[in-house]
Amino acid sequence: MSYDVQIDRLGRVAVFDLKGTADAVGAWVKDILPAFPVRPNTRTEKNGVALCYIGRNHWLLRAARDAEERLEQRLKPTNCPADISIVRVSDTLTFFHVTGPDAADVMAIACPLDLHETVFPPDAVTYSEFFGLKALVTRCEGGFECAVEQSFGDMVADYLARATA
Amino acid sequence: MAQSNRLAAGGRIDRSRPLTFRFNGKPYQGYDGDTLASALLANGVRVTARSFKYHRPRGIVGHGPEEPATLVELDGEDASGNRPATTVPLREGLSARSVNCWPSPEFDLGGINQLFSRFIPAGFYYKTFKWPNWHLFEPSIRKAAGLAAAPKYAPSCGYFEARHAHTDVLIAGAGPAGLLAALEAGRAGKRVFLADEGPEAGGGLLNRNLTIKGQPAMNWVADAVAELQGMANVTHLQNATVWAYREHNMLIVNQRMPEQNSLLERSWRIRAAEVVLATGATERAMVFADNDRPGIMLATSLQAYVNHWGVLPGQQVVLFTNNNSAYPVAADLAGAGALVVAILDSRVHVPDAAMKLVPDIPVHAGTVVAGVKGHKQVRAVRAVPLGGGAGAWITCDLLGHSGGWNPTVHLWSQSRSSLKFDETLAAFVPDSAAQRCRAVGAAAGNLTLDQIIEGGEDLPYAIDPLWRVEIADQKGKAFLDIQNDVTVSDVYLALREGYDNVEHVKRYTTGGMGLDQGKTGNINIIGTVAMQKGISLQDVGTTTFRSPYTPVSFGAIGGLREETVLFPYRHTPVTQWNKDNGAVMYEAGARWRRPGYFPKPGEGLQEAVNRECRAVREGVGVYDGSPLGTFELKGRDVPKFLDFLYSNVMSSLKPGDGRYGLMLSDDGLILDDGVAFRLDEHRWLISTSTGHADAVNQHMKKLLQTEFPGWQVMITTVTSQWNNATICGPRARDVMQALGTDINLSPKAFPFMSFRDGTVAGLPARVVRVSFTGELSFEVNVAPRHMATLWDKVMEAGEPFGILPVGSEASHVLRVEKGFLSLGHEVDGTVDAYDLGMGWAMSQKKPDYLGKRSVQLRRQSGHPRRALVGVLPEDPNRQIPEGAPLTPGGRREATEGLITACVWSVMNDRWVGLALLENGHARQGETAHVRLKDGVIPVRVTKPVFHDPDGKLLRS
Amino acid sequence: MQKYSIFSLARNALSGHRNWPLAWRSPALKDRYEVIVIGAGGHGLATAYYLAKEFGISDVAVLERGWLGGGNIARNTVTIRSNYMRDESIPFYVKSVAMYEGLTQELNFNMMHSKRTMVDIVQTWPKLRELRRRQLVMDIYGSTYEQITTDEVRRRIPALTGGGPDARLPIICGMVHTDAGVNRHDAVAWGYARAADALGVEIHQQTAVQSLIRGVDGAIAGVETNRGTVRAAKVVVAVSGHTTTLTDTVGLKLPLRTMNLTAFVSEPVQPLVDVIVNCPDSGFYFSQSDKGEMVIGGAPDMGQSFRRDIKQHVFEDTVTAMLSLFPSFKKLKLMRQWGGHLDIAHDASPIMDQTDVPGLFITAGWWGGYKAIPAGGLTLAHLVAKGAPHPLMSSFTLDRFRHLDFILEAGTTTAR
Amino acid sequence: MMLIPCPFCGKRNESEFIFGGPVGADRPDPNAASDAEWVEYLTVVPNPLGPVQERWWHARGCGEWVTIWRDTRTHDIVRAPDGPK
Repeated sequence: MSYDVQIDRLGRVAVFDLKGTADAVGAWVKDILPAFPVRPNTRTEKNGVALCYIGRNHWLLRAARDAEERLEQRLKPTNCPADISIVRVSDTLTFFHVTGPDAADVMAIACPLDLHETVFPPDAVTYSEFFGLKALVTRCEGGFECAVEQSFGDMVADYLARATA
Repeated sequence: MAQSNRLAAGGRIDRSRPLTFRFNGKPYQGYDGDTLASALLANGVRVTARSFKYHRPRGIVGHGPEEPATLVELDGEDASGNRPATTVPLREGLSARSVNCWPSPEFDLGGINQLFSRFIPAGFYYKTFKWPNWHLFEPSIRKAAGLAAAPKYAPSCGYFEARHAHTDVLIAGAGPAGLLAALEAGRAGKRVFLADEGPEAGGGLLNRNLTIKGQPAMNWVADAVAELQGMANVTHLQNATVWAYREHNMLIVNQRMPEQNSLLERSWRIRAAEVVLATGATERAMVFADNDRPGIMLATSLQAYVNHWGVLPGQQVVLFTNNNSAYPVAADLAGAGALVVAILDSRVHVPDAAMKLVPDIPVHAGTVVAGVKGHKQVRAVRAVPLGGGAGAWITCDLLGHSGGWNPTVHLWSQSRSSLKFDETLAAFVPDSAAQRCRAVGAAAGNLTLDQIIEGGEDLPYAIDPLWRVEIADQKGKAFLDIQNDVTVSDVYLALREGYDNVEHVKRYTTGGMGLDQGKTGNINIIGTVAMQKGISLQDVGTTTFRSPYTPVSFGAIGGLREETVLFPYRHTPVTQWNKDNGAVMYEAGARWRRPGYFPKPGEGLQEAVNRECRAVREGVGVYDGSPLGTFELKGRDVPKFLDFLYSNVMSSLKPGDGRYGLMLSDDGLILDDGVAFRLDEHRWLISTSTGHADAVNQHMKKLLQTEFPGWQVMITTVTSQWNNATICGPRARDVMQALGTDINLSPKAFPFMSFRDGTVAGLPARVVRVSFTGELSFEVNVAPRHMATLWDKVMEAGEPFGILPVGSEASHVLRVEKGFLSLGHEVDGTVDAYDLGMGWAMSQKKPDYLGKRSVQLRRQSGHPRRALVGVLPEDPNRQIPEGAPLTPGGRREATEGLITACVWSVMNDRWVGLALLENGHARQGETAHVRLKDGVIPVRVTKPVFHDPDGKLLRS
Repeated sequence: MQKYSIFSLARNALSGHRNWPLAWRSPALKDRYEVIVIGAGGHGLATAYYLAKEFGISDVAVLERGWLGGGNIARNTVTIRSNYMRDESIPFYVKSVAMYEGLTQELNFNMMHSKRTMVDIVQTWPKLRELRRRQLVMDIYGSTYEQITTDEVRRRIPALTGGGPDARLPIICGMVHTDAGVNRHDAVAWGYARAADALGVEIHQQTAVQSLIRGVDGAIAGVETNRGTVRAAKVVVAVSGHTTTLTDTVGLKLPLRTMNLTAFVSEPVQPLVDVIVNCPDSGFYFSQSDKGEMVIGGAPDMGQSFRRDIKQHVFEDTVTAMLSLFPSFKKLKLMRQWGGHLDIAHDASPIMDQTDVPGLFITAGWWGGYKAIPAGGLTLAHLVAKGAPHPLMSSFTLDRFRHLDFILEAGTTTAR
Repeated sequence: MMLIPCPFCGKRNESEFIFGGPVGADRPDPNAASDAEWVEYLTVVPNPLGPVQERWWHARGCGEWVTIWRDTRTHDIVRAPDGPK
């Protein structure tokens, strides 16, 4: 490897798509959520559940896969009121970890974002491009986490391999 | 292999590391730190090239990217063409050839062109080669043109990379001005990106003996580089050319020889908050008769070879200048042991400061060079008083000339910032900036070191422009563009014929259109035009500076982004199963790869497709319908939104029910078709065709955010949250039973166009009764995590019923037999729902929906419409090519329709087709004619359905 | 008009080429003409030439704000072809291609027309279906289009080593359009200018039209320029991207947008590819110039633009697509790149018509208008002279928009 | 490659966006508008040598439809919307 990085393709992660105003969503499931992030493209976390503010009136709830059923029961997507939308989207995303000393170099090949820590702090999370695909980008221990549409997973794995080969 | 012209000492080369290389087959030796040019000069090689048009012998003229004369082609692993010898770093084993001559520059057969050169002035080819036609001449012209050979292979090892970067300050050029700017910004804690095209920082200081505060200037450079090295916020690259300045302060850098050995070149896309252009200045040539002879070089380049590379290219030197910069050159050459015979200065008064530098060298003021002796090597130059006269021949083996300096404004100009002509500097300099950028140092017109850095010691510039030498009896070609062989008389000819705009001159003579983009000569063309037309250079103006500043390999520009990034690919959980079972995979729209058909060993397409079709019609088949676009819509206003979005009414749907519908664009074209289901009061699920999923998503979001921001509709894309296996055929219900499900499958409890949630084969599933084949179908939707399992269980449960996987080819046949619409086939932008016999989908009840008014308007025009019909070739075994035109009587006339699809129908045991035919609805039963190149196919016009016309089966 | 030939060249050589006459005059600007043509680009000059040549109208002034031949004709990829899909389009382009082939002789100016055929590289089945459809309609109008195997494609284009069976988009086959060719764009402008001038047409450079003038009757009356008012009862707007800039001055509303299209050339190399290579599925096309440069075009930029610049990501997409099919070009070098703006109609087909302002004619919406210059000039001259559309262009009028009867061509070379 | 100001995400590369077309006239009442008015609404957009109002969809971003004013001569973005409250 000409770059000193580690590429990991994660197994399934529990992800729920939340839409509606913070008040409306909070009114339905406040108790199980971390505090709502205030700044766009940031996230908050509470006992293993991360709440990402990734669009106008749009949040992603991210947790370990084993939390999926528990969260689903609490969120009750099919019963929630008309003014909010909750959809389980765990299967729609494939997650990758790019970690190691050269992680930033590899990211610079795939992603146009300025990921300098002064601009992209630890609590940052945002959609951007990754090898030209829409991707959810955030920081993780020792590097970066990127999630792409599940059906593109093989392609991205292939490209990460090329970029670091 | 003595390096006859190598000085005993000096230069920034490593004499402990000799390198051997080959030039035009001959072996030579140089040192690490040499360029190919400096090594050739060290070895006394004078004729290094032949010119483009006249094939005149040429030598090395410059010392950097401005080099107009000597282009070489590298052999072997690093094969590449048209490289200025002055920019090729010497390596052990390097092998280079002159381009554009055969067999060698010393003896070039193309030199014959010189004999009839007078017959091929500028633009000559516009006036001849016309009869009988251009083809007769093109092959030989094409052979003669073109410099190096085209590359034959991609690099066999190593790769290119392109990456993004972001910086507060991007500085182009690491000369004194650039280093100063970098230090200032770096010390202020800004993120700095400093890129310089050379192998070593220092810019012009590398070539000259200048001092700063009494110390050698290169000491200051070393200190600056060291300090920058220590700053974490500074990225300093050498061998990195800033070649493009784009909109919004994005600049592109090409980095050669990056730290990683497997990496050939790296392309940086840099977004800079601020840009500092410290790109220096380029010395320009003097224009006089035979100014292209080998041994005639730019003055400062001579100085560079002495100081930078420890090479003295000749022994007896004459210098010709119109400004002060030749005087330090003379001093350095003399210091290196050369005999400087004379300095010919076109200025009438030479400043004392300059004279002081050369006490022992004869200086002839108000004197110009008006002729050269020597063909492959300058032997003497003719010195003539500015006003004319006999003059005298001065023997020499080297002529250094300086026509003054051009600030290197290429990037400045690329940024769309303006230039102005500065009369004192006699050069175009940066004027007002169009983006957040500024020029500093020589690039800004500060041509001497004292203007750039405090304590810098330098001569004043003091130029008195001379755009060309005009001496009545001057003989020989005076070159304005050495690379493209453009002479003063070519420009005169262009002006004489009325090509008098500088752009006309450039195009008619090709001046400035070479690889060097006329870095040393363009200004003289502009000056010549100005003098000839009696206007100022400002009014003549420059031609546009275009990227790249210097040529860049396409490999670096493409980087790692190979076609898969351009055309991503998508997999479903069944993709691997498909491949394992011999599927032929196709592109299926929206980047999905899907099985076209599943041939058995030795089986062709048609047999396989027939087998799959028969299974669906007579038994059961299954296909992976996962790629269909799927969206969940939520909110109180979804019903009215869908009523606006679709041409038919959706709001009346009851929970659990679905309806097929059409989406139109507001100008009345068909955007997509699909099915909408009402999950409950406020939750809906809509499906779109695979290929249009993204477009429909964009369309819906745009409407909601820009037209109806108040409406409460929330859209979530769930295409990849639901995969499905669609089981279709008369035995589909049996297979469902065999799979085991808690859903009551009876037609009454679970009718067509409805869905049920439950479990299938023990997996949580949503089963939908839609049909794209015309047969009883169950679309079993599960989460992708369960898809592979479901698929295996379906194949297992279906086995007793002879279930087969169905590819897109068979699906195509099945939908054609039913006359079901396919956007790619029947919808080509000319038809509407009525033409397709789907008038029922155009709601009359709704006062307004997308496309309604436009469809009405279009139909009012009374122009004949093409309608969807079925066609049966009179010969049942005659296939009709899809897309074939229908013309009246099959005659050679304007078309009246086309065949949109034609398939072998296993149910009808014949070819059947669909067509769009003018006034087709009224022509059923008639005969229409398909016109092919080799004949006419009569077809009977029918209704567009060939199987189960009443749709009993799909409802069964 | 001085006859150009090998003999005149030799004769002039003996006098040091000092006796060549002006290619065109620089006459004084009159205050009235029968017809004013705005824009000395390809279409403007051709229209002026045919007005004089075919319809005896030589009291024509061509007003050019810059230098003649400086419009899009100065910066395009000179692809001349007639492989379109619709009955409305094909015969027009067939005529234009035929006229180009005779232009060198007609104008006595070497256009260096090289009928070297175009090969479409087909990489998807829907594209093949579309091209096959074109093939049979084109045949009705005598335009050639033949399908060839992938092996044959590779035989004709040895440098095409990508697109193999394992590629993302494997090559399926090729389509050969033997009528296609390239020529020298400057020569087309200069040849028309010189010939029009010889017939009495006046070409006025550095004459910028600032606005159009309507008479009391509402009809066109002339133009305001930086050199004063010039009157004419017939004014032709042939200014590509700037059409609406001018028609806005009389409150006309046209279904036109101005977009930027870029192209680039490689360093000159020895002859390598002798056909025009078009890759509609990958989104690029190129041919090798007589000087040896690969002249490469790609997709247009998104959004309206008059900036004439390069969008790095669009450019990189084109390069990437090219390298996928021509991997050896990784070692080839980019020498020069540029952008040019052109206007595109709502349905992406051209508009040649008299507008709602009587006497005001436009030729616009040319999306790859270079190939259309001869037929465009001839048919527009017909319209201007006779007041009725030429049969070859009767579908390209504004009338089609009144009932949204679009002419939808999948015919642009860069459709991706 | 422009930098387009997304009200939610801030300035982002043009390549994250999909062009949504210039902003034309408001959609007239299809049951009231004349044929000519309807056709003009559908086919005619402002094409100025200067600032034009246009839409970009932040497709590879937060999904916002952004409406900006951009100068067609320079590509400078001369007016852009604010972010969420």
